[in-house]
Amino acid sequence: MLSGDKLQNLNVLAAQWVAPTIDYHGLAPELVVAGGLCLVLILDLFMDERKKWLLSVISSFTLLAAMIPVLTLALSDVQVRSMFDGRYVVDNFSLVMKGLFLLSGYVVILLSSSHVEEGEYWRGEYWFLLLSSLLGMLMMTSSRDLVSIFVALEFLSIPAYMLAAWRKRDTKSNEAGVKYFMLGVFASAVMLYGMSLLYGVTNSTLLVDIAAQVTGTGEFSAVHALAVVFVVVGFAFKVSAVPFHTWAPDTYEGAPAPVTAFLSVASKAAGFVAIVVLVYTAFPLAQDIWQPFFWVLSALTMTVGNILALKQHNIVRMIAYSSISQGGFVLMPLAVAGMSGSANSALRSVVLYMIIYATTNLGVFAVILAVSRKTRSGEISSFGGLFSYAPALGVMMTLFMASLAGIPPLGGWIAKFVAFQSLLSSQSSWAYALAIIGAVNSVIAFGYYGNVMREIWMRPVPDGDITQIKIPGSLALALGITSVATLVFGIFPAVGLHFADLAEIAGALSR
Amino acid sequence: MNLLASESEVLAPLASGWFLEHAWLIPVIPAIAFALIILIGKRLPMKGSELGVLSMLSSLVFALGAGYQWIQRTNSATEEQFVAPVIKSWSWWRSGGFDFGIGQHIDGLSILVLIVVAFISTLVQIYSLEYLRGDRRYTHFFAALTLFSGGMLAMVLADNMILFLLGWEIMGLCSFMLIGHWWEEDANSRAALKAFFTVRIGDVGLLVGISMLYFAANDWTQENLELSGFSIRGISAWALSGEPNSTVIMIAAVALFIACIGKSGQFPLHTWLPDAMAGPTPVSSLLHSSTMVVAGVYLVARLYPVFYVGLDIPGGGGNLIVIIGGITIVISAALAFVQNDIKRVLAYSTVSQLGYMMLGLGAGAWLPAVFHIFTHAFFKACLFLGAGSISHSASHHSFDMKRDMGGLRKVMPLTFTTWIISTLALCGVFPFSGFFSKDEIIDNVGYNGYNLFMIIGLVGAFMTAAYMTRATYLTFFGEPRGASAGHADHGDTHDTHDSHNSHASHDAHSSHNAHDVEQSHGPHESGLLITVPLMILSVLAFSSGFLNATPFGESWERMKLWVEPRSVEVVEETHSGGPGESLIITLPIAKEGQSKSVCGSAQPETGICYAPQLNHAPFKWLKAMMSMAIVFLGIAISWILSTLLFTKSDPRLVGLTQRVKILGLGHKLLVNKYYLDVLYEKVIVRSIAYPVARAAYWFNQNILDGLLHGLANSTRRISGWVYKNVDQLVVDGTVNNSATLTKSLGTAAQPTQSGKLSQYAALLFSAAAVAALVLVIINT
Amino acid sequence: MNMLQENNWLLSVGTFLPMVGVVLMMLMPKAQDQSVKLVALITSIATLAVGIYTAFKFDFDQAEKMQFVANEKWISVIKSSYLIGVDGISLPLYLLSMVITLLVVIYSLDHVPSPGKPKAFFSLLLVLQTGMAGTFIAQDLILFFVFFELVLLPMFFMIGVWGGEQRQYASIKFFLYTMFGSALMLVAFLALFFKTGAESFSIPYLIENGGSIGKNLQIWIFAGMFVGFAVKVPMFPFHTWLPDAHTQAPTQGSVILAAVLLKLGTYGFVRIALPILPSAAREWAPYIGGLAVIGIIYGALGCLAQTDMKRLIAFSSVAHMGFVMLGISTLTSFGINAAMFGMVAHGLITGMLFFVAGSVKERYHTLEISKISGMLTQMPHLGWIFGFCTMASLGLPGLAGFWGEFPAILSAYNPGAGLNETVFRVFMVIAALGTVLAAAYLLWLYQRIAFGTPKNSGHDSHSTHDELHDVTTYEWVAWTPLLIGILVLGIVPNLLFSVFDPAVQVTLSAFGG
Amino acid sequence: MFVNQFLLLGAILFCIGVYGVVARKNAVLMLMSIEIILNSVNINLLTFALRNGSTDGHVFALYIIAVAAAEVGVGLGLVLLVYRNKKTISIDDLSEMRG
Repeated sequence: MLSGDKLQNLNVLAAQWVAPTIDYHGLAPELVVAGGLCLVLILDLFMDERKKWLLSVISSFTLLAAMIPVLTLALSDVQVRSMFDGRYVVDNFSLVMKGLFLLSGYVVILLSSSHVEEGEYWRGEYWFLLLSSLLGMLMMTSSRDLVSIFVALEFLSIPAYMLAAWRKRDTKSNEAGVKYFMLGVFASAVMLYGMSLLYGVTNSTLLVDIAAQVTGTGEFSAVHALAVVFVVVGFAFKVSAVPFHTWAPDTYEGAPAPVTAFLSVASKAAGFVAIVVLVYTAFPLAQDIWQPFFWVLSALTMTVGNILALKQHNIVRMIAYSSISQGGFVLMPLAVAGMSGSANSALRSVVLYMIIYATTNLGVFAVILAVSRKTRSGEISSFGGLFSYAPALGVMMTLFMASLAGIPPLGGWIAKFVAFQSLLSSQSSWAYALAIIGAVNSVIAFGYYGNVMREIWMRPVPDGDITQIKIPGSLALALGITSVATLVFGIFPAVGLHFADLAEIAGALSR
Repeated sequence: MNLLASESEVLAPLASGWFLEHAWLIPVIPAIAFALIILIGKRLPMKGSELGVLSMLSSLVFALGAGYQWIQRTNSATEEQFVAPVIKSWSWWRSGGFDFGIGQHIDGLSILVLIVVAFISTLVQIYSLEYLRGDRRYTHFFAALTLFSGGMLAMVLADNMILFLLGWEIMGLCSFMLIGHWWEEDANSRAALKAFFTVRIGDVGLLVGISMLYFAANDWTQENLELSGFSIRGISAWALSGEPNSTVIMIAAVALFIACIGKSGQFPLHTWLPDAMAGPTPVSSLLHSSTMVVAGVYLVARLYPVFYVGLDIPGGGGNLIVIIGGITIVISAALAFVQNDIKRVLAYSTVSQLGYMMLGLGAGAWLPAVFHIFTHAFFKACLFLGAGSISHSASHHSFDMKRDMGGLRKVMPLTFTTWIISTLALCGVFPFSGFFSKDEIIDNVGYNGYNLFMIIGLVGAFMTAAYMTRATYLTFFGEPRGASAGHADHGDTHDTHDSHNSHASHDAHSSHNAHDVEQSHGPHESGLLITVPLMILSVLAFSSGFLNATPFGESWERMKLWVEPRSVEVVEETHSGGPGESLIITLPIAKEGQSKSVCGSAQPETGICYAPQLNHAPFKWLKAMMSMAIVFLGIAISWILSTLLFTKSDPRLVGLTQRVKILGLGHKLLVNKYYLDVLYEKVIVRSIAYPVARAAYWFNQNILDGLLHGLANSTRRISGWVYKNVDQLVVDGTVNNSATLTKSLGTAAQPTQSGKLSQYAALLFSAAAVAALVLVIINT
Repeated sequence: MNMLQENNWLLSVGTFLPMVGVVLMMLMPKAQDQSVKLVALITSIATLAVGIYTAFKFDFDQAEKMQFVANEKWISVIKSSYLIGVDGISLPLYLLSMVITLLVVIYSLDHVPSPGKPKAFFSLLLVLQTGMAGTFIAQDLILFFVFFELVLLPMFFMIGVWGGEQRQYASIKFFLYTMFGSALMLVAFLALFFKTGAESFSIPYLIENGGSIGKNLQIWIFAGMFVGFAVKVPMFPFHTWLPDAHTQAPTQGSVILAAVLLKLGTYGFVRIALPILPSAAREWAPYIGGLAVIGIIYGALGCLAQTDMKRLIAFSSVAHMGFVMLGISTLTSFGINAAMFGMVAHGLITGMLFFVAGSVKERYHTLEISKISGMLTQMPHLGWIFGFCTMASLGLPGLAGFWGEFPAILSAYNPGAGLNETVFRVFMVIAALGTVLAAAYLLWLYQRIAFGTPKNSGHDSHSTHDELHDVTTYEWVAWTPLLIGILVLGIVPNLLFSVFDPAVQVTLSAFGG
Repeated sequence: MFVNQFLLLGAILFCIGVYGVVARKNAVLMLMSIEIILNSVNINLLTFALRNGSTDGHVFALYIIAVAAAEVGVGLGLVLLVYRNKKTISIDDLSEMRG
């Protein structure tokens, strides 16, 4: 029961409230997307069935349009735009990540369009949900406050739950949705508990304020540890780090392929964004807490992901596990990000890895979609002899697989290389240990990537029919973009590294 | 370098000449000829054989020219002057500070052997023109012969060990090709393989020896002579300089001698030589009697200082070389008794003669040994060619004395005469060449204090005389048998020599068409192309001995003058290399008998010494008579026995070996060649080729390769999850072993992915809780 | 190390020209196999032409210096640059890779192994060529690593698609082995990078500063590199991929594998591991030497146990590379010269042997030694060529093989400073015995295959006699250069030694000469 | 100060919720347990806000309530979907995909 003066106090606080100034240029990308999704929602109501393919066009153009302000922001000489006294920040990091989200979202739409056209789907809602989830991601990149981070997280998750369960008649799809939802909500609940503790010990939800107070030592350090772990768990779930990965395989397998692509790339990336932002701006002094945590997470993630992936027969499920273990490589440098000198390289490596991983993985899904149009099967064996009747697809899949396996001169290798580099730059014995684990894992990984290549090149066609595969234009476009990007990132790593290098988080405590 | 540019007061300038300067052409010619034969030989009228013969002739001319000029050179020198070898060398290749030269090292020894090789090769090639006419691989045969001569000549005049090794190996290759000339028959190719392989084993010694000598000597030679440690001259000088560490040089000498054992068919590696008789007869007479097999002996003579110091030859008593030589003499001579194949008799006799040479070298009788190379070449070549001539024209290409020969003296008078001359020479009967060399060896061996081995030598002489008499008797006396009696058809000769010497049947079918004519009428004398070389050789077999006829006093000892290097110290003017420009510092000549002379193994005060001080036994007629007596005794006994045994078939002797146990055992032992082959082939080779290699391979497949397999298996049993996958994984062997391991781990991890939502949630939260707990504990 | 910069475009052209050919082929419609072959042929010829031009431009008087050095920005963020150049060590191998590729292409013109797909086949060949050439010119660790890995995939597919019965197993095995090695190698590279102050990946820079690293650390870093290179060589415990890969690979694959790919490992030792980490190299040398001689004997014994001709040759590679590694392990310029020579010689000889094996397989439809006999009567030319290679391979003086083998043995007699002489002398004797075994298995092989009378029973019932034709024109064209090379290098070894020597001297300057 | 009791309450609720999520097989019950956790969070936030005398906690709590509503909406929708297809809401029957 509140005593009177406390209430008075609150009233006073309320009275002093002044409306914040809003930098519309800074918010432009989000606004564009928001407008786009409203447009889609409304048009969906009035548009007749035959014209609904326009919705995909509209939403794709929305994303491209949203790229424009991102570029202008990048070019504008204002380096950091801070709103709501620092709760919502537009810095290089967020711009790079926004670009990544928008483009991967664009590719996902390209993947989806043909897929969604076939089969009785509620198209309008599909695009609407996709866009809103993307909007949540855009927000995530700029959020610098526990509240906004939480909102952004739910904003990008809830539509994703529905997308996962998209095939309403398909029990697998339902199962995927329910599992994803239940665990997701549970994880975010745990995270929220952690956040509440954070708020309690620091009396602020603003990350920068938290940063000053949360340390691995001193008063309340136990609470700090608890809080940090719980918060991180919430996002470790998003990036499906072992042992919080359990939802990923089932969901990926059950959800429609384009959605899986979206989940495995964009929402995973969003999780990493949140982790990076928290680590760099909220817990910079608490590295004693999160470094060991990330060490274990990363080691477990890459190892378990790999050895489970070896067992899979379903291509999507295999990719799910592979993306889990890839996540382990992304986490790798974070295990030393607290050490002097390796903070920047760790950030760079995470961003670069996300960029390259996104391109490659989207490419993989593009190929899977294209092939499954003919084979109607998710089995790895259905790729048998692909090279003999669809050489182009075969070569592309080989490229993507090799890139994921980290074989030069394809994108994957530079990502892995930079990860190793920033890990070892700390020169601590823990780092070397983790590096060895990573090296061994990168070999094991070839076990299943190579398996796919083997199917494509060295195995006979399972059902012997070698009819050509008709690839719709959008899919072809997606394939083109991703494969070219994969090659370019590999052969001219400077390109990818340029963006990765730009990404600095404003307000991050630089060591 | 120009050797004539010698300014020295004391010293008369040494004569030289074009042939000496350009001796390196001698091996080059055959090499070129070989290339030509390979390339265009088939198109030539005589299938390339003419190229071979011509090249050999020209080499011979060059060699003789060089020999003549060498003699002039020695004559131009003063009595005690060191006659410098004519050395030219060019840098061949350079690597890591090492300089590998190529060049010639011409002195008496190399000239002598050059002439022998060139001469015999020429004759043999001429002989082969007839002998192999119509052979399937006529051209290849001549190509190989020519290449062989090239290699041998190159080895002989090599100025450094690398070139020496090169020639050495090329000879090995050619012997492989020539023994296996009729490779359709398995036996021949196996004999070829055996020969190459056995020699190759010895070559390990050569490699090791060369390396050791190089590294031991290089610094010294570079410093004092500006020569690389490979240069023969440098090594010799170094060996005598008293520098070398005794164990190093000893090991090096032993290593080198192992190579000689292999090449010169000394005990215990002699077994390849008799089998090598599978080759065509000209090959046997050229490679395996007169030239190639003496390469080992030549190596010892060439690097004599190394052996001299390393094995302490002047010490007397006994050393590795004499022991091996002595053993070889006796055992091979004994083996020669039980052979029915005439070529094998000769082969074993060759082995034992080589034993004599080794014996001589080992006992410090350098000159007689080298001289024996010279004489032996002629009479042994002659004997082989004679055997060839017999099989060629009389016995339908069979070499079996007991079955297909006998009484041939009437039908082939020429062959018979030459054979007898050479045999006498081989036995060392007085005026014949063998006497002057072999008797000298025995004499000097004794004189240098190796009395035991002198006795062995005499025994050997006795046995030699005996088995040669037996062979002669079987071949030329008694009644004609088998093919030589004219009533032999080919089917007969084919199955006669099934087991050990099936080459005969190959003589047959290889030159089949050429001999259909001769099969019609019986044995007859061979054509001129065969007999002329025989006659030339027999003349030399008789006369060559007089070149160093010690009995007739100093003036006859030409060889000593021409060939033996003089062991005086040479003061090198190191800035201008080459001993041609060398000063004599007059020293008291070391007295006879004191082996630690100034040029012995003791460190000379000044200057450098290239050859050890050797002693020469003064010739005594008494000793000569004694050995003569022994020889004649051998001839007589053997003659009587042979007559009784083979012609009269005296009951007391026939089947004696069956009746008397001891003799039977001995006979058995000999027939089985002391079971050495059994030891080598059945025991050693088998044990390597089969079990060991199998074991290694098994190790490879099951241990190394299967290591990860094993790991995977064990993990699987422990976890017991996926034993059913094993078959799949192994059967479709696509999954890498380590992947198998990790896969089974994956299976072990799968239950975490149960698909049960509540379990997922439990895992999620418990993980978070545990992490939090641990970190809380850590951080407080 | 001072460098010569002029016409530094040469190397890049020579390296990436094949990729142009690949692109051209990709653009072609599927059907036209002939034009595909034509493009491949022209490309490889052009590449070799560039290579030869490079050799002409190469200043042999300064063979110890890096020449045609190009240094472009590549990945400035991680301090890695596009730094290429050749010196006396790289040039011969660089050319070797080009020659071999051309010959393989020629050979393949009428020997495209089943299942056809010439387009893919030739593209992979050319990609391989780029990878191999690039590895030999790269002077930056990262660049080196990229090229080093670039050869993996093409070879993986070449074995896996065009290989024999067990091809898929062999290919995956090959790949995982090599990748395992290179993963550790990468970690080692990175450790090296940071321990030298995180300045640069360029090899010359690291050679200058690598020595400053503490000894124990060096040893660990060296261990990483060792695994990476030793798998490629392959040295004794890591060799088990080789027999499978060789046996299963198509002829062309085996030839390239033997002739060039194995050299990447030994080249790595000479170029990177030794000069950058001298003191670690000294510590490791005895073990390397030991493994090398084990490899020599072991490979020979493995050969003796084989019944399959190709597998035998594969095992002989283990033995021969053992000699190369022995030479390297002596850490003397002489030994390393020998090793370099051995690499080239082994490339020519074993490559040739695999060609022969391929032709035998094609004619007899089997490689079982016991089933082939009397080749000399059926196909005299092939038989003689085979004999020639056999002799060269067993190290007959006067042929190329000898100059790799004998000096290696010789050099082991006194190894570089700080190495235990007795140990290495023991190695020397063992290695010398190895030459005997080499003679044993090779002659044994030759005797049983070439000599004797042809067996026309059973196995070649389906190989009619017109199939047993002698060497064809394509084969002659593809083989003659190799045969000539073997002979010429045997007679004039200085051709190579004079090129290697200065560069090797410089490489060893880290060891104080 | 009576803050601790509230925090304790929050903690207890959190544990109950977690237990419910882990132990309940009924989807709706799971949803409710999650709601309990969220409420425990709210209690925490409010308590802290009160203790620290700042309004952020209230704002956060409001957001959580709003979002929770949305979540429950979606969650029940999904459960309904499952029930329509499988005629059950026991989440243990949702294990088609595993391994």
